Amino acid sequence: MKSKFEYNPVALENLQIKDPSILDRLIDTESVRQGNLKKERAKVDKRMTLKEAVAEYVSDGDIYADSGFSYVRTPLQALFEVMRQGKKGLQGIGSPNTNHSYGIPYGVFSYSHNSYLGAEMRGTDRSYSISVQQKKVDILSEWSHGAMALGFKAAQIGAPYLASKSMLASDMINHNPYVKVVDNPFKKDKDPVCLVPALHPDVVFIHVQQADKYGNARIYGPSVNDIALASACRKVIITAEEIVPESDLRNNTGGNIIPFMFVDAVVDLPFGAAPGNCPGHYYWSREFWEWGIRITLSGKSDEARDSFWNYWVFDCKDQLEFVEKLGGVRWIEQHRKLEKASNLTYEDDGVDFSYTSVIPKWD
Amino acid sequence: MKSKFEYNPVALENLQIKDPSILDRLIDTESVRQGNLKKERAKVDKRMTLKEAVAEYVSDGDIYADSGFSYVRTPLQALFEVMRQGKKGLQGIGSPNTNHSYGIPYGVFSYSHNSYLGAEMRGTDRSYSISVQQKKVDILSEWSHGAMALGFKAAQIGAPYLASKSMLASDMINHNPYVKVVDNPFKKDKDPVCLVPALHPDVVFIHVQQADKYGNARIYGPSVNDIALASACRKVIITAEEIVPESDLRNNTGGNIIPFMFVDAVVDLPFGAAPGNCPGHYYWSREFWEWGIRITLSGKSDEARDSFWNYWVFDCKDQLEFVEKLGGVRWIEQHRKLEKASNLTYEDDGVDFSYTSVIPKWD
Amino acid sequence: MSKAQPNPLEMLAFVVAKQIEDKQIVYVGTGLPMVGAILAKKTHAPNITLVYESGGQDPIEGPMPWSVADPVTWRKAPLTMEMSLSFAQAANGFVDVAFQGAAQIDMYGNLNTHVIGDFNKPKARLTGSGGGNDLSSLTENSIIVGLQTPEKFPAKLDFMTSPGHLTGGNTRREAGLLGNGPVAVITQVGVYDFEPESKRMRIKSLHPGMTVEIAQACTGFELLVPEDEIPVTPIPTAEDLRLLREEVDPQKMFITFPPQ
Amino acid sequence: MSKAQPNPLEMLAFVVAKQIEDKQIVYVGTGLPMVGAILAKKTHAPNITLVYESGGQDPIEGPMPWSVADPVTWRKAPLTMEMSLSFAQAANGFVDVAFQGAAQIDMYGNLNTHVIGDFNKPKARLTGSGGGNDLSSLTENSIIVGLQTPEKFPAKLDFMTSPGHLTGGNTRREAGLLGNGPVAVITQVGVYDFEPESKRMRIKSLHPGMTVEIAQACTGFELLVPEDEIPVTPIPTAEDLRLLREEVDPQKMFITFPPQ
Repeated sequence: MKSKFEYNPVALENLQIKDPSILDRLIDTESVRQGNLKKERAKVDKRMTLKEAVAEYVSDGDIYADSGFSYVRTPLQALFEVMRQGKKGLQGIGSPNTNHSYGIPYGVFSYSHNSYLGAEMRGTDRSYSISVQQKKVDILSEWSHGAMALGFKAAQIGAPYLASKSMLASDMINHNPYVKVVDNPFKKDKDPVCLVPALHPDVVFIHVQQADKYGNARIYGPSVNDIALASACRKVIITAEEIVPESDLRNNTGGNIIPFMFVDAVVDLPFGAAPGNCPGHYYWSREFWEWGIRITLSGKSDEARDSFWNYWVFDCKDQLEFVEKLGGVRWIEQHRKLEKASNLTYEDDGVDFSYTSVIPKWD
Repeated sequence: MKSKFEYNPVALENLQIKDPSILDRLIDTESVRQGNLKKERAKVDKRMTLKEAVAEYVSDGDIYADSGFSYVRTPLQALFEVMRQGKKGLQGIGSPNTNHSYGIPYGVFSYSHNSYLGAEMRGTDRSYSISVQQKKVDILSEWSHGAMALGFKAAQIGAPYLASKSMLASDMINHNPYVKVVDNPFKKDKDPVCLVPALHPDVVFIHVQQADKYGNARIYGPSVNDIALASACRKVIITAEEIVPESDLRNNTGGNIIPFMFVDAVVDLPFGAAPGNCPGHYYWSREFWEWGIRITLSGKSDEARDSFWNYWVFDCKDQLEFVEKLGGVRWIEQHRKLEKASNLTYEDDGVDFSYTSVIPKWD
Repeated sequence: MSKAQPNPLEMLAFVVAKQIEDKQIVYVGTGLPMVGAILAKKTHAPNITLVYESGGQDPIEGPMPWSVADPVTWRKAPLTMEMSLSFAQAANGFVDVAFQGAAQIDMYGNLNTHVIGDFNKPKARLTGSGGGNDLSSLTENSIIVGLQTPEKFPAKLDFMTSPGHLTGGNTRREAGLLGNGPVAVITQVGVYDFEPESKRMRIKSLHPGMTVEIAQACTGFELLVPEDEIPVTPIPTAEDLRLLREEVDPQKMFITFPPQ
Repeated sequence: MSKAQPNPLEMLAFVVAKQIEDKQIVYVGTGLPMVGAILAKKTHAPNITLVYESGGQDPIEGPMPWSVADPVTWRKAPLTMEMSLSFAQAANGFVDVAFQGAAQIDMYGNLNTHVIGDFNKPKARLTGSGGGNDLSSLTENSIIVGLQTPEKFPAKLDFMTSPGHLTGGNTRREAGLLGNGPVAVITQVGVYDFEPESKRMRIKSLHPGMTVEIAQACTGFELLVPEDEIPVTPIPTAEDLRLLREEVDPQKMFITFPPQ
């Protein structure tokens, strides 16, 4: 296949990419513009169910962007629905793109634009490592968080590309077909810079605290790359903790960062970030993550992993059933308190961050 | 003088710039980084009077950035103090840079990085036109709003330069020594782009609704280029409608956009945007602007212009005396109402936008 | 209802309104384009979204503003964007049409808002680009609005601020610019489009009482004239005029003729 | 007060704290650097400002977080920046020091967080860069923290994720990178700096009971040894230990040894 863009041939070789046309869509700015021009213009009610949104907007092979950060305001329930619907061959991208690894054993994700895939203080993701060894996932490009963030930002600000001081002299330069090291043409002295093109994933789910039915959306807490992604991606689906009237966004503008015209669909999805954290609403479920990381990232047992994902995802109807499994009403009440103690207050209010074990274990 | 950067020689000739080293500081990113590394790091009380801030932070010949937009949240009282202190030979920059023209007849501004200098629906600035004809102001570069905004944005995001689709094929390309038209190296097909370097003015005053004494600052309403400028400029002075405790910014994060570490000085300056608009606080003074534009931009009479600026600026002690001249308490009350009618509500509340004439006239 | 005829500025505002299709995202400045856009919204195009250089998205209409950053351009808007993002909105395909004015317009729809005469010895120095160049360079379609005289429609611009069709043919695309460029020019005389191959300005309709001769007499270059009969531009109904005068611009800031 | 000795992780946290000077802006991740930075703030460096990859600016300390975006990293922060701006903060000179960990560290302070073995046939695939490369490339000074073994301090990295001094001399500056690169390496054995000309790793101090021989035995390349007597790294006071155990990390998330 003929590719439309100039890729670094050394990186193509290092990454063993035979058909570089698979890389094109991520930087095909012109096609994104053409798509955006055809998006619904009027303010119409864009609400649909999560099932409908995933069925309609996620296609096999899509470049799927992670949003939020690890377990903070990340649209985990949308990802779980993508896994339930058995989407195949997605390219994962995001800074970090931690959560993509869950889907790799099931063929949901087959490619990675890698910036960071791991569990931070809880270590590396052994399951991902095994998937790489077994070629269940092909790495299409290696990124630093900063360079990838600038690629999304370039897309947002309408810049075809920009120069960065990240990535220079690292081995990522030869494991990323997209970026180019050139001399800064503004300077008389030699000054290498790394050119980063505007990056355009196909689809992103963004979980927000509030949105109206047209797609105007508000985020509280770190927005990470999500303002840029809402503009950079071809298909944008908002999952919202709460749907509020448009007048609420008109009257309270703090944190409003996504305009309705960028948005293809709006999903009324309370607990859409569970078992992660949704700032202002609920704390992350430590018990789930302790066990999830032990079972799913350890790479120790495929059976335990499958049993875990069957229980929490494949056999789970929706996010409300998921929350029931976490502990239901009791979980909700406790995690509202913990969120407040971790974030909304800083006085010592005597909240206990330890947890009572309620969920099944696999070891 | 030897210049540090590569400038477009055609533009230098078209603009009759003999000594291009005057252009260097605007794009000398490395010197900005070095300066930032030496800025006060600790949270210290940075409050000082406007007189002190202008005396300490505005040097003759500085590149002075306009902020806000025309008459909206623009630090006009800071500009007036700059004029009062008789600063000389400043380079004006900003999108728009409308307000720089007031100082040109007095030698305050001698150079323009021009993006827009005029009165929008009230027409062109004849006074500026005469200053250009009489070579009282030299144009150092011509910009579109979008390209200049991207130059500030590049500085903010730490990109040495970026590519844009603005300015291409226009005569500005040959009247701007900084920008470069090159072929997009990512594309196999020919695709010209305009490279815009990170832009770093020397000094900017930013008028905000609230700030704490350390410089953490909140803006309500359009931020225009000010978030980028707070990061791009060497010296950043916040003039604030209100100084609030740090805890207010910690507890109410909506609109908080400037971190204290960027800020050199904080000025407690109620009515610092008068006679312009300060969203949430006061409407612009239509009477002042109608007459100001008639007298100062018409170019008809130097005497009338001088008399106008003597009355409003040179003979005016501070912004509170200025507001007294506008009508004092009565002006304040009326302009709080008008602000609310224009912005904070949209029901018809019967507010009358016409005004009673109270200020002296010069024709 | 009143049988009053439109004055030339009311006619301009009305023709502007008619260029806007329902559901479009319209990038407006202050002045007549804003008057026309709000009229469109109150008549045949209720689902348009107005966006402004202030970054205001879909504000609730209010009194006519002097400045594009006036509170009215972001009145109760769910959000306002930074300036760089407001132009990126055009670059990224989220604007359908933008309106432009200029001191000089040439036969390819290129615009001058910089200078009359020589750049270094100007007869008059004008504003510079502002957002004009960006909207001309980035927006899918742009529409030029202004009063038509031979001086304002010269054979050659004194300075090219904002690109239209450059020198015609494919030159705009070859220069790397986005979008279709200008698709219409609206004046007190008529409405013009650009002939698809040469991209030269062509009469599309003439306002009542206007002729090809008058149009040409108001123009410093040769206008293309279509072979078919030239339609007469529809004029506003009495209700359109009532809306304009009583609801859209009741203070008559932009529709008083001659302008104040 | 307790006479308890520090365990190796407590010692690491304490040495991290001592590397921080008052009034600095410190870019921290989770784990030991955060523990050390908060200890510094509670002792000799009360006026430092902590910033995080979440974009959190100067949050109020709370329980130790698992993730750099955890609520604690922006708890009651006056503002949080987008990710691109958080790294720009380093590029633009608003960060004095950043802390880094790695799976492999070479003699020039270059880091590997990508892969053990061959990239395409890895013995172990690791996380990738995350923000590591950015902080190494952009920050004025970086400090490397980790446990020291010959495997973790190899002669040659399997992959170079984050640049230190490259191949020494002026190579870092010639590559276009910003800042001074790594200025210190802190391990359970000692503290290292980089010799100014060659930019090779050099022993600066050794923790109590450690020797040059032990240090070299824990290292896969030749360590430079200063000519003068090598100082013993100061150890935490009882009060430092009390603060660490009772106030900074009372849940002992990062200072339990061996790690859980």
